[in-house]
Amino acid sequence: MEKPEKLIVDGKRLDGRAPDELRPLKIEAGILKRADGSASVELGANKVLAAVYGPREMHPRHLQQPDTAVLRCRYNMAPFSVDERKRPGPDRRSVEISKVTREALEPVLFLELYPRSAIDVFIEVLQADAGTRTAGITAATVALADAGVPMRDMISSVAVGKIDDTIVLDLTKAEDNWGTTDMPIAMMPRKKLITLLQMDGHFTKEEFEQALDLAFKGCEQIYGAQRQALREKYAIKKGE
Amino acid sequence: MEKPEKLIVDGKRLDGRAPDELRPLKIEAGILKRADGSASVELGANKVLAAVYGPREMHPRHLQQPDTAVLRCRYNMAPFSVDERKRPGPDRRSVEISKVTREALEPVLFLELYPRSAIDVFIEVLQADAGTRTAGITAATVALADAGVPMRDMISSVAVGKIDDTIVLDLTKAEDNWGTTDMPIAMMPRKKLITLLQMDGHFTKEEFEQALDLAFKGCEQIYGAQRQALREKYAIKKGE
Amino acid sequence: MEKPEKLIVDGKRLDGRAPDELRPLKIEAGILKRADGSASVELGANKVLAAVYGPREMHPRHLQQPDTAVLRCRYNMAPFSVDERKRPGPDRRSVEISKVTREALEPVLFLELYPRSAIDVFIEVLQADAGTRTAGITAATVALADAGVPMRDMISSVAVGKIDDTIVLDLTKAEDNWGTTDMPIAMMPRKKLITLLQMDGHFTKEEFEQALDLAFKGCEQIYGAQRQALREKYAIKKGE
Amino acid sequence: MHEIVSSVKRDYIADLARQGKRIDTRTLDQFREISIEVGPVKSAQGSALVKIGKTQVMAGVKVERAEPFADKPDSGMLIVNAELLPLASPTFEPGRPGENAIELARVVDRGIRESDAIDLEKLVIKSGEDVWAVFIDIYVLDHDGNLIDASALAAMAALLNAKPLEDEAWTLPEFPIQKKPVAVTVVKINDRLVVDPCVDEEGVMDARITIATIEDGSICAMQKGGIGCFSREELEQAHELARVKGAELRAKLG
Amino acid sequence: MHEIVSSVKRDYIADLARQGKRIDTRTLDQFREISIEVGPVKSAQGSALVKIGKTQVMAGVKVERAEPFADKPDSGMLIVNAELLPLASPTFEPGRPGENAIELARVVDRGIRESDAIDLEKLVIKSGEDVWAVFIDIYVLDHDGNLIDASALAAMAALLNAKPLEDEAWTLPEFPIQKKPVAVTVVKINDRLVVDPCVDEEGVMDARITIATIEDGSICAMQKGGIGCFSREELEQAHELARVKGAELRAKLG
Amino acid sequence: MHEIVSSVKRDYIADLARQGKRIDTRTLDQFREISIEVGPVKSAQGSALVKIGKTQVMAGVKVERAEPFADKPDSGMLIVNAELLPLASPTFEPGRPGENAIELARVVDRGIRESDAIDLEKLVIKSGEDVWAVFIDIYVLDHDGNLIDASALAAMAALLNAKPLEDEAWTLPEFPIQKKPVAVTVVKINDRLVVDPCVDEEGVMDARITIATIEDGSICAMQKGGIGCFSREELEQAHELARVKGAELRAKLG
Repeated sequence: MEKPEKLIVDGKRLDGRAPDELRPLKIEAGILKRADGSASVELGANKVLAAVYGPREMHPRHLQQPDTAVLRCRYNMAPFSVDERKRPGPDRRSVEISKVTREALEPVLFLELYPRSAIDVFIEVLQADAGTRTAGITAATVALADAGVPMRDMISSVAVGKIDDTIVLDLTKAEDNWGTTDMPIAMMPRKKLITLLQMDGHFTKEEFEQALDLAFKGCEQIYGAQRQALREKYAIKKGE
Repeated sequence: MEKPEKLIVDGKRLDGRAPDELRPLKIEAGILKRADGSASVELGANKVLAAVYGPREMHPRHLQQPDTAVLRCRYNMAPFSVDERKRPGPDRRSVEISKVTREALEPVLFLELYPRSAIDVFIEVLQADAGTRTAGITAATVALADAGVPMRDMISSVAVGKIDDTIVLDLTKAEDNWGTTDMPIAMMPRKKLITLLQMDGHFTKEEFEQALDLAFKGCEQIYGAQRQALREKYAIKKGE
Repeated sequence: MEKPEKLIVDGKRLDGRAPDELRPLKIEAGILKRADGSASVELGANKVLAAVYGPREMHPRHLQQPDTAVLRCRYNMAPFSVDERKRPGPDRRSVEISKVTREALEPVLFLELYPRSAIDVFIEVLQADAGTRTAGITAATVALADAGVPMRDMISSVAVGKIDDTIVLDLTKAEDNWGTTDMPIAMMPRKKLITLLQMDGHFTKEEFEQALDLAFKGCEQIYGAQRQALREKYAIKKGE
Repeated sequence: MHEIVSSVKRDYIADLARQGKRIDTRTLDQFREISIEVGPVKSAQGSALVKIGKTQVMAGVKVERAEPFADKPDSGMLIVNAELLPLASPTFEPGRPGENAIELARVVDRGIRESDAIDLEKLVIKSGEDVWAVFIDIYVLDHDGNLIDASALAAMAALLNAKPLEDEAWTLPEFPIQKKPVAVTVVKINDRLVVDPCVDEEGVMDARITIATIEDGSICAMQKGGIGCFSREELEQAHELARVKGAELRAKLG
Repeated sequence: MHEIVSSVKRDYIADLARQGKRIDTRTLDQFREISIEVGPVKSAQGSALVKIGKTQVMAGVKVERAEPFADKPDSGMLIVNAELLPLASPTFEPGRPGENAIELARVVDRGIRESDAIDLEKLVIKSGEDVWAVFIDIYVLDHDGNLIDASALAAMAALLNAKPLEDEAWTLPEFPIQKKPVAVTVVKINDRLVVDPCVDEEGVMDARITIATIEDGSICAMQKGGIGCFSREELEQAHELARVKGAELRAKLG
Repeated sequence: MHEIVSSVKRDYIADLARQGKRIDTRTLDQFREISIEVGPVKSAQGSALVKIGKTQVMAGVKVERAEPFADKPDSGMLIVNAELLPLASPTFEPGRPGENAIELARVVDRGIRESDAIDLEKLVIKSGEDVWAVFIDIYVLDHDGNLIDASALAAMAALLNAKPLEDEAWTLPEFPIQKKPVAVTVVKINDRLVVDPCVDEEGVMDARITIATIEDGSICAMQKGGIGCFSREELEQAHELARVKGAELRAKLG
């Protein structure tokens, strides 16, 4: 695909969205049998699964912490999730994303309730189109709730960025590649506290503030969809 | 070496054998000093060593099983055992063969007699000409007996296959490469119970049954040679 | 750089030194804050750091020895320390050097005083010009002293070799590449006991003895510089 | 791959088997419900999501140009990889594929390779220099038993779903699929042969035998697993089960 | 990367922060003494040793010919690697870079890459075939906190120190450096924002945010770390600190 | 590589050494019985099985075409690899070569390389592009001590056994062997120097020195090992032992 001349024409993006518009979003909770909690997120062409195991006994034992559970996160991409087949196994990018994902989720967990335990969060990207780390955090939060892990608040996550000098919500891969700036963000939607923030590209002070505005708005929508997914799961269960 | 027009001419195979004939076979027990038990098998151009250590204390400790010994098998090829030098270390093929070797041997062992222990079987292929996994199992069984590990029965192992639409015993590398089907098999020769079976290629129902007939016959011969090797070792020891 | 016709002209080496002359040597003790002991050695164009941690609790625990401390040494080269960027991580050469370094240092330590402990010696080569393993041992000894680890004697280390049929002290990289023989050596300077000796190239019996003469002389000088570095550190500390 | 089952449940499953019954009311020769979703992943040339009961396996096909093996200059390449994802079972751990994942991949590989399911000779761009390599990545998402059959089915469904590449070197009108091998795994529980084991049944079984067959019922690959053994008669019964059940599975491939 | 601090010290540091004070008498927005030695390593094309207080980080630049990435035929390559050497801290262990070293390298990389600090297009020898790859190796020698800022500063100083290669394919008169990005890390301790944390302060902090800026004060990269969180106001304050302190650091680059 | 010996046996061996005696009745300067079987492995270009007492080491030589090192365009390549197989000793574990295996390979390599035992310049097919790489794989089958001497002897015997390749690019009538280096290891037990230690003697020794010599008795490689030390006089005695015993070993190479 060649770089298009413009990424925004007549106020519309390549896929027809307005700058402040999210891609179609579908969240489902409790989709896996074996996991203690699970969720899937489809955001545009992204397909992401998350599963939670735990709190469970920590292995290997020497990693046990006497006064707290340990949260472990693994973000991983399927070999077929991207255009050129990705070799299986962690690369530097996925190691970093796993780390910031853990740091994005940990602030809402009560790990001190489960000494010597592990809580494992596994995120699998099945199909990728930019925004997989934020979709993964969004899915992981629903999976944690589905697993019954107590939380202070949810974590909702989305990316904002700059393309053609416009601040936009929820970049596609084309927008990420040819745009100027990408800023993934995660926050507690009720307390408005930011638990993940990364950014690369270029922002003036004003643009940064505009981007934060849009991120807050986007996370609000994500939060709504997360709650809806959990309500549906719960309703079905009650109706069973 | 070019593919020959036919693999069987006038009822004889490339190396002059009849379809149901084994290659020259030589088994020796107790050939290594340090191992608790050992054996060598030469089958045609194959040269395989097996050594047994144990029952011994299991390391690392977290792999100990409170109610049973653990059998561990490693099948490995010497870099110089094949035409093109093989890079040292396990590859996917040797990992799979190590697994099926363990599953072929374990049914005759009384692992529950040795809780918290390990029994280690190491198989080294020094020279390879097809049939190394079955030669390895045959050698490992003699090495287990040499180590004094109690067994319900022996395990005898050989491959059968199909070349030029004929079912044959004990394929050479040339026959394996240019033939249709290879079926390694291992069994308890007294109880006629099959503990290893793999196959790739093509068999009709009738061919499969013919192949099993031939495999039973071949394992009978292998079994005789295994017992002979142990008798010789024992006789020498008594005569020493 | 092309190979020069001669490595010694009019009794002088390429860098103007006499055959029995050391390169300019600078040793500093206590240059790192976090390490328990540390030292830097500059020998000609070599820049080497050494740090000591311990005696400290051994991790992982299963490596603890009930009746002695364990000395662990790691020799490592910075990617930018050599002409062609070195890939990070241990290679076979550095594994071997780490081993002989440990064996060179251990004879002067009282490891039995610290059961279940580890003493870790980390050597980093920042800039390399032949002789880095001996410079590393020289630095490590000063770092051990700086850490207050009790020692029977110091260890002083230097290389000798043969270039243009002449036995010389302290080879440069050019001399090592184009010369005949390289012999790194380490010894207790007071007791005259040799704790490291490696050699490759060619020595007659007489040359070997000449080389040992020169090595003893060179180590004497190294020893003087080691003591001076520790005196300076101590004097500064007292004056602080 | 086989998980620990409590001794009470173990005895219960074994007793049921002796009576020809199973914990989920199936007959011994009955599969759970099977669904095949084709093309769920657009970033792959072909993909499929197979569910057998609660077991979920996804397979994706990617095609890349590669240099052929020196001894096979006139053949495309087939590479099968399997990941037992840690989200699929509490017993799966992150890291490089272990012996269970390797065996799974190799058994699926042999079924496809030995039946000539793909006409690899058609995947040559330039003899000895440039061929197409077909990667099949098997992604186990939820492990409720019988991963081999589910994986083989997903792999074959993904191949059948695979679309020609948009690449000027790709000259075939379609993916050159010429056979539909299908794997059926039979396990032995308390001396009874059972198809399509769930994860608890796998925890109880003595041994398993996987038999891959093609359209005419002939065998293209076999693999015994587990620490038990089979008599000759049991093997022959297992083959008959594999032939019959294989035809049922193949029908689902369309 | 964050080390354990005794609970007494933890309380002491937190109390001080609330009063706007620090254990080493600095103000909350004050860096420790900074020194930059350029060119200490002659075997590198460029090198620098940066000290911020007792923290010491060396960076070395090496340049090698390489084949460009298929999707970037007209661009040289930038590879940043960081080693948390075991001599630098009792908590660093030998072995392959862990998540902290990888994050450190990637944050430094993004600051340089996203600001276009190096004009990578000038590093093309032949489009699509042959380009210069710039390796920046970050070597952490002594860890007394704030490794990201020290590493980013060392990397930039090493780049500015880098000399043209003596190689006939190298036709540039000098290294094509066009921007000077600088990273400033702000940590939150007891709800106060603090710059240039020492290692004990890092052990007490709730979270950190690193903001890399260029000459005009605009942002080229950010990275939040730690298991705490930031309010919007705190982020805006942190950006102001990064702008002001970044200008001070940039001035040291000469 | 050195195994734990009970303290009773330790004292016994040390006491014997002081009296000039050994547990197996040898004199201090006496090797165990040595046998060399050449050509046991037909899949190698050259091979040998060396037994020194109960110690068994196999070496295999393989030759492959390769690109030469950039700084040695006119030289073939020598690669020595050693495996301490887990079947050879209860203390050897499966896995990648550890420091003992690496040291063993490198010491054997240096003896061969530094004596110019192989005329590597004759192994060039096309300068800077195409050369022969000689792989020597050392396979330790049974470890009853003195692995270095046995391995060096096996490697040299395998090289002498190596036959010209059947390959059109191989134009030499025979393998270009021009020297026969031989390694002799001398260990120090209770201040006495001892050759050819068995495994129990290695468990008791203070230190070892390996000296590789060529035909004229001059030294081509040395390596001290172990955590003890040597005086200058001991080194000179060890060299004399290595010269005399080396000639005996070399005679066995034929």
